[in-house]
Amino acid sequence: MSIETKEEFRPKIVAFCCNWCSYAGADLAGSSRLSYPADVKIIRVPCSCRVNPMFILRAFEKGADGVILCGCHPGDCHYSTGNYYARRRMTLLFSMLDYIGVENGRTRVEWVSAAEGVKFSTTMNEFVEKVRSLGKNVRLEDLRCRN
Amino acid sequence: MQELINRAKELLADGTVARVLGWKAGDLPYNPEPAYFEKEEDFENFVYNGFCGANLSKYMIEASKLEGKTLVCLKPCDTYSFNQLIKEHRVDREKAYIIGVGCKGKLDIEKIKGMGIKGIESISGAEITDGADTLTIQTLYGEKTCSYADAMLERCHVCKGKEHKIYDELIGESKETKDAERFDSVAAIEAMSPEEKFAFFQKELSKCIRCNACRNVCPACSCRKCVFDSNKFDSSQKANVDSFEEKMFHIIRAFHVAGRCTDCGECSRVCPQGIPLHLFNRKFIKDINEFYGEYQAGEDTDSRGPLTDFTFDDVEPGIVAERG
Amino acid sequence: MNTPKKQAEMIKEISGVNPLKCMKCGKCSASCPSYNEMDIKPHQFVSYVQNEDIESLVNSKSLWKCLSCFACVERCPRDVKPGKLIDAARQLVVREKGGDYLMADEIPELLDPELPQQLLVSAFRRYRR
Amino acid sequence: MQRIGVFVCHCGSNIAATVDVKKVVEMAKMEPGVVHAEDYQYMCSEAGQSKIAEAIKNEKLTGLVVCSCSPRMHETTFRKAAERAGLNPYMVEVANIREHCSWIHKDMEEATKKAVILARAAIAKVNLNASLKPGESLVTKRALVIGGGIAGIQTALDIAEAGYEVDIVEKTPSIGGRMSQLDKTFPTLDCSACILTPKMVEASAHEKINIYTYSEVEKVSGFVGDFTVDIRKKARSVDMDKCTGCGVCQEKCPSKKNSNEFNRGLNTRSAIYTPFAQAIPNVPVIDRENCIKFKTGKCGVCAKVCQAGAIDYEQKDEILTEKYGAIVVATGFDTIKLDNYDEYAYNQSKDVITSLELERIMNAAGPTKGHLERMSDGKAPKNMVFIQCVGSRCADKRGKSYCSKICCMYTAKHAMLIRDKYPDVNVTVFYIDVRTPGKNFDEFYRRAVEEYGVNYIKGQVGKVAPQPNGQLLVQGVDLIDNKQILMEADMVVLATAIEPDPSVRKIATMLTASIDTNNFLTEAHPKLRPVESPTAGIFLSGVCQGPKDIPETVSQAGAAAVKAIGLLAKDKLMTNPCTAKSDELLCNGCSTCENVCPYGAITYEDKEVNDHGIRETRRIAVVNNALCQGCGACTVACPSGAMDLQGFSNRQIIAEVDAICR
Repeated sequence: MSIETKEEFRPKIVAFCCNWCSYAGADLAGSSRLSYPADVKIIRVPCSCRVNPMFILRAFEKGADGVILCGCHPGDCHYSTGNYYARRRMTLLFSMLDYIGVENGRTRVEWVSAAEGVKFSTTMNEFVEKVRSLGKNVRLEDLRCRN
Repeated sequence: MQELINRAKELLADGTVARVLGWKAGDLPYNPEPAYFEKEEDFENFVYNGFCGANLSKYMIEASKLEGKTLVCLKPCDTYSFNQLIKEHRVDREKAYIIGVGCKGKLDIEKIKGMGIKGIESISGAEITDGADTLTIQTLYGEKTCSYADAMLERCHVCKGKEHKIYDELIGESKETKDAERFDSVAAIEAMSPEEKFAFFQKELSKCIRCNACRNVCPACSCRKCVFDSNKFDSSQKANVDSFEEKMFHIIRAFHVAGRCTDCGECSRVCPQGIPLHLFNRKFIKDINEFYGEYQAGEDTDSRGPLTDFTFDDVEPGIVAERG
Repeated sequence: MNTPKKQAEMIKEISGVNPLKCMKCGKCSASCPSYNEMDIKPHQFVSYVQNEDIESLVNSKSLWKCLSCFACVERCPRDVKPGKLIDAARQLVVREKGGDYLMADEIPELLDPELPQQLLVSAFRRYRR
Repeated sequence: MQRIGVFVCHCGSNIAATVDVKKVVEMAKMEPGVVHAEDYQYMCSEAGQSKIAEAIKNEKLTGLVVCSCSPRMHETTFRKAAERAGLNPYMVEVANIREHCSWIHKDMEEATKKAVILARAAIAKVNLNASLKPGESLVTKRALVIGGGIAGIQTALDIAEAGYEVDIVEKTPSIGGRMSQLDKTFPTLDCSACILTPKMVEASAHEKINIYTYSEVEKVSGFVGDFTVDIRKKARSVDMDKCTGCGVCQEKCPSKKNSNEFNRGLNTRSAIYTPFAQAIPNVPVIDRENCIKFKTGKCGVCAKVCQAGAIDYEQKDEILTEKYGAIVVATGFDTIKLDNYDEYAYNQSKDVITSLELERIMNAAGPTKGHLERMSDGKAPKNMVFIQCVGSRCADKRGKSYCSKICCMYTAKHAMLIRDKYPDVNVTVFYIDVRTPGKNFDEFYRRAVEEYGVNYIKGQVGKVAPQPNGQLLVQGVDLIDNKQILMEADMVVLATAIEPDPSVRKIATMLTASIDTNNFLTEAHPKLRPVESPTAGIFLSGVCQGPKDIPETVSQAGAAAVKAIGLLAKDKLMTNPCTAKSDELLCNGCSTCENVCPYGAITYEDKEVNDHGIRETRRIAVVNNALCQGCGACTVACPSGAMDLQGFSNRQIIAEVDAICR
């Protein structure tokens, strides 16, 4: 192994997963042994609509390189309508982040059902790959605490 | 203006209203400020001219708690804010007597100063009864003139129209001022590369001194306690301590008013640092219109806001990346 | 030629086929119009690639008997597409030998005016570089 | 400051093989608030739980973090253990270091690092946890069963036998479902109607069972123990109370050329009809699309001939609103559409049929009165070919990825019955695998081969081509002999894949019950809770959950009934205390939260508050804890942050974010 690969950039990624579908999908990925990079850390929330844009900005501020939100497929929300609100909120938030010049590859929403362990794992692999290619998040980070 | 004053006095006298909410002259010819008028003699200072940009809707939140009705003077664009506040149960329609005042476009003193006009002693041509064509300015260095339109606030160039959305009676004439497209400035930024966008907002926002003027003037930012002042999010802060916080503050502020912001433009008007804050709100409005259909906050008092509504086939957040 | 392993990898790469998806139902062989002329049958292509016996595959009659009609590709329930495997094996041969199975001059003699257009197209697909 | 205990589970080697649990313990001890940390083989075991209890007592713990498997697995276990030891159960958080860590990462160093971070996030959260107390809600002692097939009937009977009221809602004019369309059942070959009809009668006669046929569920609101359901009773155009079921109307009806759904469209029926002779209720419906009276306004023959005066053209759809404590879904299946399978010529030849169509042909009440004959010319077939796995086990878009499970057995049944009744008919079965797990199943299949001489060929059919002489040319392969086979057949029977009845999607959405990519309802746990939906109070019965045969369906129906009974037997339910709560000093009273609440749990009150000395009456949001399900939509809609979610508060989630990004 060369030195370069040792110092390979490992992004910090926060994944918000709804308790009913996506968290269970992540569990299924686990019990099916479908690996994805350890860079992804999951936070359990009851529903995708619980995710406040503040949480996402906070994650970036504290040094996250990517944030992904996973919820039930539209129409399958455990609370009937939560993910529809989340969908609008995240569309607008992501559009705003894009507008102020934050690479849109750092944010993603994916609908993952409890049965989609495979999708969970491929989504995470893709997302980590994308964020890795974008490199460290320097635009939204609180640099003061880093250096 | 005299018509307005006379009518206000009349309504005060007959007890219809307990006070009048309008503008009084400031210490300079171009800085009138919102004020209550309760007695006949108070009206000596009453003004309504091209510099009365202040949106009085927000003052009605507190006025709604007072005894009796308050007469409030609302410009056409202010009525949108008032409607939105009714929708959010923040103002009491029964406690307000609304006089819809005419508007010929409001002036931006920074623009006048920007033309190199300094040492201003008085300004004429800004009265509501004037034609709003030319301003004549007496300065220490002699008389100067400029076109009214050139001195107008940005928001008046993209005016939503001179129709009052809610009122009890109308006084004064209006004049259409719209001569630009509302979303052009947003589209211009959208067309930039990510680096340019970032540089643009970095430059603008680093001017922010967190004076909170934008928040205090905004009719949608009417929370009893702002999240940035409470401990609910571990986000309370009084000043910027790092380069990110001003962005966080302005993004969250814009998000909190998204779907509720009427685009009244007060935030940009009051910013002492001249940051074009309306660019945030208007971006959300543009996206909302594009994604979920045309929506104008404050158009009515009962429709569902775009963020408290949905359709089964809304666009996916991935649209942001697809759009490129 | 390369090692059998590399050859098999190459076939998988050219064809884009994952032979592990095969459930051995035989629908490819059931659909094949040239079945009787083949020594290695369409459903066997998959196991030959899996067993990395590309040598036999490239030396088989089947390589040139496949009409590239892609009925097997169309009907395969598992998305394995044996026709693509044989197509890839042919590519391998054509690339390797540097010579074509038929010379362009020979073709007109072999042409039958009754032949359907599609066959001609698939013939070109197979016999031309 | 909390006094937190951290417990790291080895889960045998499931966790310990890839995560250095000692290291996690060591790192956890350095986190703020942590006063105790230890690891153990199996935290969920009796011994593990008593370790937790001891630590709570000895160390006076106020909060717990268990680093183990998914909280979906054992959160309840650990919360109960904490409660027994005198700690509020909501002071427990689980860090998922198995499913989200040890099972997916191979590198020990990396996995350990991640486990430490996950533990840290959970510790940060527990530092902000507060004791919560569940509320109570009442249970409506009545169950709803959606679907009146064998699954629904059995579930309803079992629930009713336990003494609870049950309503069955069936969308077709009669209960009975797919089983009523079958001729014989495997592996015993008893007649389907003979065993089903008594059950149908029993259900309809049961005093606790109320059947709504020709009805659909329109709207569902509420939650476990207290669902409110709108049922649309479609206009039957026949008065159920007056009709005597004499059948004269059907005989006299002049509109007779309507596709007979019950016989899978193989023959026709009148516009006023009962789907089959044993229908329950034995009351016909008027198919308004095909009724001449409804189309042209003229006719009215049925009304004229009806002695009971039961025909009512003016009848309207009726909406009933009922309350239920539990809902069982038993919506069953249909066969897939074969439009994308041109190679089998299903749409080109009447003699290529699905197995369910063959059931009707074989049935004495079917379109051919039980005679095996070709639908094209009525001739008796000499050669029959059965093709297995049509649309099952497909990786492409044309079919389904799963095995439909019942086809191998019913094909053996069909082959056997045909060979038994018509010994001169040659029967060939093309198969990929013959799957016969089940009691007496393989024996049954072997009998078809050994005693009845059915010709099983391992291989598939590539093409079925209708010939000008009316024959079907079947091109298949025999993989054992390595031969391509060309044979002529008189009839081809396709073992068509089954799929959940399309109505299930809408129902699942109404119930907020999750469904998988194939539209099967998801179970709460694939092994341990197979008849419950993850949505509380919703139970699954029959094929809506996954392919299964009749005995399995009946067992599952019973299991679903027991689960429903278990719920109905309770007087009260504990409600989830993780509900939204509004801070009255921060609330603007703006109604934004009310607009996004799917449960109508938020109302507004004028309330006197004391805001740092200022006393005033304010319009304030109030959350009804019995209605709130804790989704959190309101918390984000609230601009001032007044609305927060207990157990998942803003500060807790932010603490987790911070811990992860640290």
